[in-house]
Amino acid sequence: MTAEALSLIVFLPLLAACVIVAAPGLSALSVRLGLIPLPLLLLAPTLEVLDQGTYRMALAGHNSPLGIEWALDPLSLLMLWLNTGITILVSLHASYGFPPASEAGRRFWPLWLILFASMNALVLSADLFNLYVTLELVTLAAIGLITVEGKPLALRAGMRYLLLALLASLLYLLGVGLLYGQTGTLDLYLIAERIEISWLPVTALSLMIVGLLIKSAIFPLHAWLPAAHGNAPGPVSAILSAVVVKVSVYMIWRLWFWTAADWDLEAVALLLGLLGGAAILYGSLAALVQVRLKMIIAYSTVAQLGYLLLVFPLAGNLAFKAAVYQMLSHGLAKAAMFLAAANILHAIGTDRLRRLAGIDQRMPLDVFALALAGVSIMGLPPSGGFLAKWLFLEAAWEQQAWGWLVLVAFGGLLAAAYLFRVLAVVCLHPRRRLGQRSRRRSPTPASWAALLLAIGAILAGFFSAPVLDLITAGLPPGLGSR
Amino acid sequence: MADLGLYVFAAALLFGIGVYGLIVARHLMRKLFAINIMGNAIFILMVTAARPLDGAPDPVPQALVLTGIVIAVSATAFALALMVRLHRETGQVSLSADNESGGDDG
Amino acid sequence: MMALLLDGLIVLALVSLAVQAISGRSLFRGIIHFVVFGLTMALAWARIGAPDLAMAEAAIGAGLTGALMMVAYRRLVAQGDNHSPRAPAQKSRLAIPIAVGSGLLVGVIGLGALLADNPPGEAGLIVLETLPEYGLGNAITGVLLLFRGLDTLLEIAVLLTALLAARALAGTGDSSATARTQHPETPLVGALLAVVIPLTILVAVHLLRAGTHETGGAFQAGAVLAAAGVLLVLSGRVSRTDTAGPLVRLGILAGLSAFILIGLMPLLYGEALLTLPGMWSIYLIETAMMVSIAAALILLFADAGGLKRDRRG
Amino acid sequence: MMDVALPAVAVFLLLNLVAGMLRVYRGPTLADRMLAALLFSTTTVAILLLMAEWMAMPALRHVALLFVMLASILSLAFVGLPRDADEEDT
Repeated sequence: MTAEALSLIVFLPLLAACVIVAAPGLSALSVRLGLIPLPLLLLAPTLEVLDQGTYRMALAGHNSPLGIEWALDPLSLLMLWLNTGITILVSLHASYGFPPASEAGRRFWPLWLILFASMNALVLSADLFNLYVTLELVTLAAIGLITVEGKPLALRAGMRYLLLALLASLLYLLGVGLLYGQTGTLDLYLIAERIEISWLPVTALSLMIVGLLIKSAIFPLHAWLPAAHGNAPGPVSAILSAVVVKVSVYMIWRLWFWTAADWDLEAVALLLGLLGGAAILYGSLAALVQVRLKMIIAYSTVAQLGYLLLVFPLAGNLAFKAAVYQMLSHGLAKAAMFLAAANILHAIGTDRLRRLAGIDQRMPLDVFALALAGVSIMGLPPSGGFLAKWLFLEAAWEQQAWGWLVLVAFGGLLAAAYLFRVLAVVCLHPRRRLGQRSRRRSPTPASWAALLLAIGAILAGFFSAPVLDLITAGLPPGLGSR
Repeated sequence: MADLGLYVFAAALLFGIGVYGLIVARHLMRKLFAINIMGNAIFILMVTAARPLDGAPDPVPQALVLTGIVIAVSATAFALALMVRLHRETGQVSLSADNESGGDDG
Repeated sequence: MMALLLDGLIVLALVSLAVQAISGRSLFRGIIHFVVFGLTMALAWARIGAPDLAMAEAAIGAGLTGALMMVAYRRLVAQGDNHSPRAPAQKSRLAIPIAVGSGLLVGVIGLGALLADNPPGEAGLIVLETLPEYGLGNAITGVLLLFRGLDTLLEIAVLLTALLAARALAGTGDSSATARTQHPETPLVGALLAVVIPLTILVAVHLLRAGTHETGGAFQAGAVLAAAGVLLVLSGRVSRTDTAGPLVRLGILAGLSAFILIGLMPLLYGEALLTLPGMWSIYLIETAMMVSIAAALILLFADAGGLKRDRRG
Repeated sequence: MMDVALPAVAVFLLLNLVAGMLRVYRGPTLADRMLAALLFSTTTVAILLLMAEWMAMPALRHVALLFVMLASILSLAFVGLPRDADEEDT
């Protein structure tokens, strides 16, 4: 069952994309067929993981020194759910901006489905080179979606993203080649067993991590992100911030905590943590001075991604749980924010902050979604973001790492500052007139998609126990005891 | 088979040239030359990093490089299309212009 | 001694061509240098002992990338890009130190890996050991289709994605892209085509067939086929349309969908995903991939949604 | 004997290639460059065939075959290029 389900999770969206290209008349149907069955398909793997812990399948019947294996453990299962859940809700929104039967929709949906499938394939893969191929597919599909409307700002942002992404892939690829030369395999778990630590594998690992840091836009390699995420079409911004940048962080975690589990690299861990800290500070401060709503949200992503790196210096049970939880709750909240911003942009015609005064009366659902998601980003109780940050604080407290503790707390304050700035403008200016700009209305389901995601981010604070249990079950080797 | 050390040397030089080009070149097409040249350098290293089998290079890295070449041409083709469109919209073939956060219609 | 001289010359050519491509004055020359760089790179692969890579590099890395670059250059010129031939270089004092540093780093890593006393790659040994069981002679085709099929499948998806993304770019916006130059019928071109096109198809099929037991394979064959298509487009025998006809759509999708469907089949009778059920499936997938690669590359070259035969042809 | 003669001829052909490169570099007209580029592919085919013999690697003959096919196509692609863009640099 599990093998069939996992195969379809990757191939069904790909086939749906093929059908749209082959028979545009069937596009509405195939979009549905490529997305809606996915949560059902995920049930079998979920039961398998709850029951057995880890599930591995050798593709084409060739296992690991040579063949490609898929490995499903609790962490990859959570990533699959994150990707599926957010993609489906964002798709609901996108089906209004890009109706499947329209000309724009026929350009949009194949790329969207390929992006979805490739992220599923990436999360499952346990093979370093296969990860490279999936990551390229993710990147190309993502950039294709950024530029799909052909707006000059998006084109330029996409071009910059593409050049940096190509550079990043090359660094990663060089590392893969070196590790193959050292170990004669590409399986990331097998490499962990075989490798003897010396300067060469450490260099290979560093190259791969630098490449992935570029792809996940970690400060100071973040330069491409705000423009790309801030200028892409709304649903695309949502998926980029919520999932696409996360999958490369996921790859860093895999490499660090599994492949390089036994290596003693404290200095590098500290460096990565410092980069994360710098990202939190820089991203938040930059978000404070932006004039456009989508750019604020994009810089907020730069900041929130920083938390995901704190897991390296704080390495331990609690910090890992915190980081995974941050990944999930930030995904939900950020997708909600971008969708709400897209609705506002659609209705008002601009997302310049000073022209958004008083829209809470006209677009209550969207503003509510924005506020709810903001609660989670700021880390206020009872949201999922609160829980993640609380776990970080607890981890720092336990290790008496006061610097990190202050940083996490201060990051929350900064997030509150830039988000309250938005909410203040939106809600507290009853006297400004809206004038002639109130032309269009977003369709209600598009607002509901944003609201559902935001509610999800809040609910993540209440129903955390099963997810945390799952993360605990899937802790990397060596971290469980600490 | 040839002296692989010489080709490793070539790869190092090519990578350096590519990095230089990527930083210095303005025109996007030249940046693409640079990235492709760097890619070739890395492909050479991938093949030379594995011990040869039976006097020929290990087939696995060769297959990986073959995949890498096809991916490189796909990415290059898309980048070229993007460059042409960017030029049509803005009249520019470089990324040096700023004000990315501006623009009313986002 | 002579061998060393030969290798030295190849390396020298590679390096000087790379420098020329990046820093030469005119962009057009840069493209020529880049193409010749790719051809020289093919010689290098031949010397390293990787004929499959030599072929792929010549066909895809140099030939088709070069053709794509030239046609992009032509579009830039048609759109009135007049500063490109002399685009000034950005001034950066850090460029040379960074370039030298990264070159050194790569050199040290490469030499370290070359001199490291590793055991031969276990994956490679398994390939050579198990390959005869499948009746395949070419280890690389074996790795690409039998042992690591998912890589190849996703790689076709990458090509398709690049095509779709590029098409989305061309599809929006104004109609200037549809304006085409006229192709006056010239006697020489017609005669050349009459010889070259059948030959190319013959060579492509030969390379495809050869891929199972010696050098060759779907990618190389697809590139040759694409070259024939490029020729037809250039000579105006085939003209571009905005939307693809059913045949072209089938061509684009054949590789990916055939691979996925055949790859899913084993699940029906309880075998592992992507287990290929026999030689027939290898031939089928390779043929479909060849067609898809050719179709995608031709459409990318022509910047077209579809193709149709011109009445004159 | 053949072990020296074949690479020697290959080296000679490579030197030819370098001379051709100079022509690509100096032009002055598009046609000169195009002819030089054509010379490349012809010479490369010869080198590959020599290598196939000398390195005992018959697969390289396939590569040479592919080169021949591509040469004709590249030359046509050159012909299709616009004239106004590049002729001013001599």
